[in-house]
Amino acid sequence: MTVPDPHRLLVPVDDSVTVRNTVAYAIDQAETLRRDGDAPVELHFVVVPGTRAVDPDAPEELGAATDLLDRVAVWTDEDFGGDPPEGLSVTLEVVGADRYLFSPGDYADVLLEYAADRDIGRAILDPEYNPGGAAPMLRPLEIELARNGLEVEEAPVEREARQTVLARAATLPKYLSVFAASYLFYLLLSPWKPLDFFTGAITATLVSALLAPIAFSKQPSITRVPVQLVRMTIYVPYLLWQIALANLHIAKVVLHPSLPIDPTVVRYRAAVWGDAPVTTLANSITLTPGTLTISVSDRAFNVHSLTDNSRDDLEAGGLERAVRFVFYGREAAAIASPGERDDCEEVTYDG
Amino acid sequence: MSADDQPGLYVESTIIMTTVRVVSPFVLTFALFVMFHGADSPGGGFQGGVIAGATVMMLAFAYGIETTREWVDVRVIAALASGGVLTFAAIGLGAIALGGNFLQYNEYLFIYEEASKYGIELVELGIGAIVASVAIGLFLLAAGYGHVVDGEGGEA
Amino acid sequence: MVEFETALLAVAGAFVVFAVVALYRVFAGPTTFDRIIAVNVVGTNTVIAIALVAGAFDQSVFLDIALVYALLNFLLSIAFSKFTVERGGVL
Amino acid sequence: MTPLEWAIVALAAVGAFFGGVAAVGIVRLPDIYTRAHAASKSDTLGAVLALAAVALAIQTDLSTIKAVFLLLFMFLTNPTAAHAIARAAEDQGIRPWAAENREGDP
Repeated sequence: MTVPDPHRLLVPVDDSVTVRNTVAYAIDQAETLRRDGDAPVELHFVVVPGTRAVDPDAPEELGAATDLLDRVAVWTDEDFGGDPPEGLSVTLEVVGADRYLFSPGDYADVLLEYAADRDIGRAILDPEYNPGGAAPMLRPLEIELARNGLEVEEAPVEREARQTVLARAATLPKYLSVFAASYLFYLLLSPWKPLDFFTGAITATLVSALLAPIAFSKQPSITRVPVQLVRMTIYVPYLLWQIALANLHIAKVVLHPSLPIDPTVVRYRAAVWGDAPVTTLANSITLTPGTLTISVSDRAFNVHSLTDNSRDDLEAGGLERAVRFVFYGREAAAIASPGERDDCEEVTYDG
Repeated sequence: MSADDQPGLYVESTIIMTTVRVVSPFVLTFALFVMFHGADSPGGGFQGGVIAGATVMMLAFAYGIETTREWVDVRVIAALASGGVLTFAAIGLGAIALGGNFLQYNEYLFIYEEASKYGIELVELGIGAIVASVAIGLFLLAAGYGHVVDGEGGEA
Repeated sequence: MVEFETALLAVAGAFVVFAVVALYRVFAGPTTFDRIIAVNVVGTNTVIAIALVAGAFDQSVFLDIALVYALLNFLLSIAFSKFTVERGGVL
Repeated sequence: MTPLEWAIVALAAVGAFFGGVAAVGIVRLPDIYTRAHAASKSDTLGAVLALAAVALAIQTDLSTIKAVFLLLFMFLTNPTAAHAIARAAEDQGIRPWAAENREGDP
């Protein structure tokens, strides 16, 4: 066995959200190496297919692997602006398809074998690399690879996260309402000794000073909030009734011997706006018949429904109407149902 | 680097944020309640401090670590921790100054008939401040592993 | 009077049994998400069991513990959703 | 037993039933999203009923309020927790189980 060559790069790829950036980074690194030194640079993109590659559905797994490599090939063409330059070669390969892989150690073995065969001295890892699916892979894999003399590097690709403002401008109504809520809560908890009124005041002051800028997204309005609270008390019994129905439904489905479920995901554009209504509606949906809010972006809810008739309930829009009633009043409740508005569509996950 | 398409943008969940926003004032109130009622219920400074720390962690998980780091000033954390130690030391050593043992609360009885109780509460509050600030500090430190720490937060 | 408290304790015991049943999912997985949702159920059942014991023995201090446990349970879930989603990102 | 105590025991028993449904659902249902249904709905109702029983049962002055707070807290946070986990699963690209692959999955 010859000495591992740091001019030969191993890049295990997987269908992750950062794979494109990792490929770009690896190509960037290879380019730098080629320009700086005179040694030929080799870039190896390898796919390790999932654990069931020798199973009956192996063709599918291998198909996904070669698909990914095709995409990587397109990306390399893109980044090099055509074929790779002189002195730099790109290899695309599927490895380890002939065996069962369970632990990160197994993946490391496959990669190390490949690296040893070709005298590869350096590996670039995608921070989101996780071909096994469930178990966290990256850290153990890094350690395994490094222990066997490979120079390991994590591609510095960060997943961008849109941050939300935490503290907003705090105003007197905000401070007062947080103070009042906190003080009331404290007194309800405490045994009403004289000291409690004093410590409660300290507590409420501290809490409102710290959290008043956070607790509200909008300015609380003296006139609107009580009305909404009253409407909320009308809404709660309705919601409880729906929850009771939901649970009988779930109990029937879950305890039925044949488990009659037909889950689908529905993308549902609800006619509610603002944090509080959206959250109320989303959690209400989660609590009621056979539906579960998976994600919310802008106004679109991704709702997972367990059975057919729960989907119909969602389209009938009873809950949405109720939430609109709570937050916007009675006139707002009387709008077309999501089914009539054509605001529900089934999400299909293709292959 | 020529990657045009960024990895899927991660947006914090409205649902989680709103729930945390509504719940957090009550949780912090409860934390302080536990701190003040250490003498006659399970709880006290340590538990209350941990719950207070958990409030900040909850905000961090809902709104993102970086946002919370900006909100929580390192100096506030440092002030809380040292203030807690100072309170604890002052009450404890004050008793010695009055001729008793360390933290012997009944030495304070001459001030006010329930002074020993207030002494205990103050000490609990001090312990709570220490625990909360250490919990938050450790959390932010652990969450920031691998990030460049900018500014001069080192002396905290 | 004795009967009623025993009944509450029995229900608490039932919730503990359900928690143990849910532990099967923690063990079996297959994904981390399945485990966490099962841990969440175990936590909820624990909170209920503590509360029921508090009701049976008329010990309000147990309710404080249940409250803290419920808080930690919630914290676990949202912390987990963060930790898996943002590898290479904010955490 | 007094009628009140009967009511308490009945509430707790129905709560236990739904707690049991949640546990069975967690074990029987095929994928993370369907399991989240069981965890969010049945367990929340089980918790609410059982805690309502506790609120009625407990005698000490203000402890009833504490139990009610616990109930509200669970009511608010349980669906959010289920949402958080389901959202993380979706973000990580876990596909929902569909009725077509009933044979293939355990």
